[in-house]
Amino acid sequence: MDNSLDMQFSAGDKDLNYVGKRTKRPDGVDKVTGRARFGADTRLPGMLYGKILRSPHAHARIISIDTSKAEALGGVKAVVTRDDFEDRESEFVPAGEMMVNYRDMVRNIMAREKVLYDGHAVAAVAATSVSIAKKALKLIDVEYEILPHVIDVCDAMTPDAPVLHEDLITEGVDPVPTKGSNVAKRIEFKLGDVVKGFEQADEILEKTFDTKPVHQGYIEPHACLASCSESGSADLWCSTQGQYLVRAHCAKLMGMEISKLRVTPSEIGGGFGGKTVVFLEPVALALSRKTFRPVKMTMTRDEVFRATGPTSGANVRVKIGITNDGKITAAEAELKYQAGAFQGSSVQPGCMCAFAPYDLQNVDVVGWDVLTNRPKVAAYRAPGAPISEYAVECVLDELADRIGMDAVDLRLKNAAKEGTQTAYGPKLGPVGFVEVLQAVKSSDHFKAPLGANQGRGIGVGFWFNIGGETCVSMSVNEDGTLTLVTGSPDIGGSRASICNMAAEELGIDVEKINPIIADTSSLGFNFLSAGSRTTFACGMATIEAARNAIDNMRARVAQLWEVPVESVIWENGAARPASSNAGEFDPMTLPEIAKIAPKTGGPISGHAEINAQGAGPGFGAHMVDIEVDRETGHVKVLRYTVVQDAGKAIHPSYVEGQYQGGAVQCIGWALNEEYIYGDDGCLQNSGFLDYRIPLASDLPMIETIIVEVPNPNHPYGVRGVGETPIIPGLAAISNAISDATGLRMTALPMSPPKVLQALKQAQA
Amino acid sequence: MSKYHVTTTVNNDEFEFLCEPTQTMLDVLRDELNLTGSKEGCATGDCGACSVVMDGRLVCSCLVLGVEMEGKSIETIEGMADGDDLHPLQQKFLDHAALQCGICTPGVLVSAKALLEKNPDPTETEVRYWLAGNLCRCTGYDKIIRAVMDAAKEMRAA
Amino acid sequence: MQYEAPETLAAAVELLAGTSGQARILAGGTDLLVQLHADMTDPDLLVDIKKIQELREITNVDGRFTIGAAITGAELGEHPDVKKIWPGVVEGLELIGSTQVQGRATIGGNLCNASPAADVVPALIAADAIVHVAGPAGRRQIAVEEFAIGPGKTSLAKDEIVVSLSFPPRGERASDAYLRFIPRTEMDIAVVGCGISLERDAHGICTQARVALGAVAARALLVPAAAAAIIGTSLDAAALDNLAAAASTACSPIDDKRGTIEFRTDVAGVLARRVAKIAYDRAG
Amino acid sequence: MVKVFLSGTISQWADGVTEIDVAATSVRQIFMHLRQRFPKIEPHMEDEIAVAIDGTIFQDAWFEKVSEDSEVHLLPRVGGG
Repeated sequence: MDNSLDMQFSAGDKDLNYVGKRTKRPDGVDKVTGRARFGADTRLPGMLYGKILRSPHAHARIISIDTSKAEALGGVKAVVTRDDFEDRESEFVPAGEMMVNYRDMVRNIMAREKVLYDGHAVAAVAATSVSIAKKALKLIDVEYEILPHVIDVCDAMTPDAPVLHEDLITEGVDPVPTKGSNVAKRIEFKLGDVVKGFEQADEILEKTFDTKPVHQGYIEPHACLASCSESGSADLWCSTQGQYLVRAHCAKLMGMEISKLRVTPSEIGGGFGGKTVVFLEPVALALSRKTFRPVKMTMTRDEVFRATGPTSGANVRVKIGITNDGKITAAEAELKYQAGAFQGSSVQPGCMCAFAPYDLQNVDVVGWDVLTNRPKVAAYRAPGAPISEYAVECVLDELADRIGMDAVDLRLKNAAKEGTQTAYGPKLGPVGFVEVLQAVKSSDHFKAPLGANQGRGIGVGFWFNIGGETCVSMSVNEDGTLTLVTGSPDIGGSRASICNMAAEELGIDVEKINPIIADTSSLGFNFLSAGSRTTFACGMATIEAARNAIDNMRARVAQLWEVPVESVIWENGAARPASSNAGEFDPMTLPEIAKIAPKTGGPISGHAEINAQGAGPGFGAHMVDIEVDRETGHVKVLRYTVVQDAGKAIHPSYVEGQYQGGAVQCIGWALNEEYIYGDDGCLQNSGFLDYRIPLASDLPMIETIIVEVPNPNHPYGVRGVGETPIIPGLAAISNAISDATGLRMTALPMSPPKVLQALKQAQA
Repeated sequence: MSKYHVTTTVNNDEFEFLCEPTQTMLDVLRDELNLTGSKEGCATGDCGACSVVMDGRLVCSCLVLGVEMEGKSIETIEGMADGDDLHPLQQKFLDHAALQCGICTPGVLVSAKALLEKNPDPTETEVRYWLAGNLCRCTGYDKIIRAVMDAAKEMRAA
Repeated sequence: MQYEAPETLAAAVELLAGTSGQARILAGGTDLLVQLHADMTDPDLLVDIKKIQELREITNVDGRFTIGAAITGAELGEHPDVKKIWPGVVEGLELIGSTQVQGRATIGGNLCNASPAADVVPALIAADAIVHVAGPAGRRQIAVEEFAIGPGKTSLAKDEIVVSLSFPPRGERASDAYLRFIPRTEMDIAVVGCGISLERDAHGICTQARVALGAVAARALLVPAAAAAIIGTSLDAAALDNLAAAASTACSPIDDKRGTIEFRTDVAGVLARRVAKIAYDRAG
Repeated sequence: MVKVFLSGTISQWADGVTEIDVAATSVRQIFMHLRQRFPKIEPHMEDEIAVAIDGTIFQDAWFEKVSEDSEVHLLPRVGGG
């Protein structure tokens, strides 16, 4: 790690001009005028339209695929199937949430031996119009041998369950199984001795919870445009959280050299982790390579639900022991997460986060990664964490009740703090969890009265946050403006935050900085915009690039003044003599230096290529008031407050935006969202009508409290803020329902039929 | 499939185009007229990202056929600003950070404008119900509602 | 696919009668375009009926309202008089979809779609509305509760068109109401719907009532037993209990992605109670 | 000698060992030692292991210095949405 960056916040209460200010976002005007170009907004001359034929079965062997009639249809220019994608060795590479395996990826983008879920791609067509492409799909004959399927995670673990991959041998169990199963992996994280810990407990509570797969629900469907040239090079435009990962995956799947594939990210219409993997992109490239014409592909909403990556559904057992004065003595959990049709669920981070908010001596968490006939899961904000932390927070709430302790006090008593030994590995550095809980207690919301049938609940959440590989380049233009080139797609307003940091460093008006997000050929590698890394890591690189540009300018001025470079300092956007000893010189502003750049050595720029380390963990708490309609089971959210440690809010509006958006995704996940499958293993609610994401009319305002306990590893103290807000709400809402009704719902979503049924059972 | 000749007005400009009878107004706006500000989020009328005003009525352009545009007057997001003068709603969306990814923004703005033309002084509840057909997954709606209320206030004062 | 937008009813009927292929009528299109998009229908002929004047009118002759089949939810809601006399019918139509959908979805379309969960239909049944139909043989009338014969199926012939809906005249102390249960606050299909129209006398006794339920059977139901439970009462607790019980008893729903049999049966009773109270208060 | 703790999955790849002493001055030297001692860890070495040194997490940090009094934890790498 490059620790040469000064930790500015610790320099005292230095006045900040842009960091922490609500500046205008650079891409704002284009987005309110309809000018911004998203994934489906790009066209090229001679463009063809690609469409995918998808499996109507949950599990079937492909006997044959006959594309001859489709190929004969006028206007059809190419058809691709499994035969057009070379098989790949089993090889795991990092791709955001978890490792991905190219052997699996090539099968996910186009089914090979079998179709493994409803919606699995089987063939694709490129034609001169969408309607011809759709007609051609109907002319493709696929002969299937239908196989039994399995949808539920616990069913998939039984010995007689239909097996998706006969050669999948469970990892991490002893002895090594001799037969394939749906269980890809067992993992375990331990600390201390839980048996002893439970012996010390006065109260022990064990409960099992179920959650359903939910989708990120970004409003923009996946879209791309691929153009292959006869030279062997290709251009790809797409909506993605990481153009460099798209390049890596596509180059691998297409057998291309990395330098020959240029990927340009469009504006991205929401991702939340779901746009960290490739679906259409390799297919569009394959179709374009067959025709040497540009091929545009867009998914319908139905395809997005059926064939991209929702998050896992899961079964989670949690057992916690506490003393009568509220000290947790032992904590145990078993997590069974659906991976979908290929291994690689988020069970590992789920295990690592489960008890991470607490300072515990005895922990044992076991996780299982389980395959089912569903689409392969992808990340969804803090992948894995909401599920395990939901179960833990529900059990803790009940334990607080049992010992007659306030739920926040119980959490405060056990809160993780600097020096806490985590079960997942390290001791924590400075974290703001205690401050978050104290802010909850001192909020108006915490003290507000409740009416009949109303309840209040709280839940907390932890996420690691990450750094990672990042490049930034910055040109000082001849008129004194700046062009800032980053490689991190902006999924929530990060450009504004990054410009704030650049302006702060350079001491210039933030509106003189114009940021662009580069294609893969214009800037070095950048990891995904994921894991709450963008403002942290891209910010760090931006600061370093700005300081690099400043050093260049200082050197030019030092030459001009004929003094050593150390005698020139940079302050408020100008080079100045370090002291009167350095000589009497008028300050030179950035535009003045830029103007004479040709005479002083040529163009001026700054750049940074880093692998950002030292991300600061994020802790948050949600508090929610709800009202239950006891006759219908309907739950109305009345009031909602998010409290979270941001480290430092570089742009408070967009920090609040992350908190509010995450909270509402929690509300959806907790109350109504779920993948609903029929007995045939097919998804029944692949649209926004019956996949019920929250509406404006369902919600109150979402109050926010930004706590700032700086991350010592970032110059301004930034922690990531995007992931944590999706964790605490699931339990907060469950706890609120419990407060209102005395009932503990143990399955998500807590939809009206389930709540009403529970109310009736309690009455009976 | 034989095509239909349609004459229509979009943002006060007259257009003529040919379209297949199955093409929707959204397809036509985006693919034939190159007005890509209206977005396709679902194509089933459930998300509102394609909202436009047709003869004074707010509609989802994905639920109108291109052939039905004949003789109609359509307003899209591209017609909302007056030159470089943003509409107060557009300005308030920027001031309040009422957008994150921005994909739902054109539809939300078109809907909100239609609301304020009908009801210049809506309550928070009225704004929330009017915009129920405009899905946003990033913001939790909070800042959107605040921006609309604030724009309404400013427009009333003007 | 051929698209036609005739300006007379006769021309529309002629088009329908004259085609050998599959024809679909396009009104608001909020269901039809979704079906086209999903390849659930592939008609040879599309007849857009929105240019036919009679289908676009609301008339009031001596207190008898007639609403053209192509009147949208937004238009009905803006009509100065209908909402006063038939608030339940208006709220049924206005609950369909978003503001955007309201600008397009029509009263005739919701009826002809023949969904068991159609929102306006229970309100129309409660209102004792008559469906006016035109075909090659002339016009005929159908009681609204007889119009749908099953999910997606109507009693219309292939070449018939719904022209309008007409409503009986109302007494002074009469009103109606419609409520549905949905998991969210908007944008959902009714899990249960209930429309009740009633009349009360000067003493607050309910003298006439019609109770209809949606989404609890293969088509919207008229439930005379539920009406009987409140006729002759002032909607006291016992009457409401009887009403709820009768409503629940009438249900023969299915388990599906939107609700369970048990939930629908329970909530039908709950809604009937709530709707009756609203209609009763409005009538007073 | 540097005390190195192996958590969860990492320890599973290291025959269940949770704590070892390694003579090393950099993360890379620790990794080289682990490779030799636990062949099962090899396929995961490149991309799946992060290092925490005195509480600060490094996703990649071959050249990061460690000393006798460093507390080093190896843990699975995490990504995110």
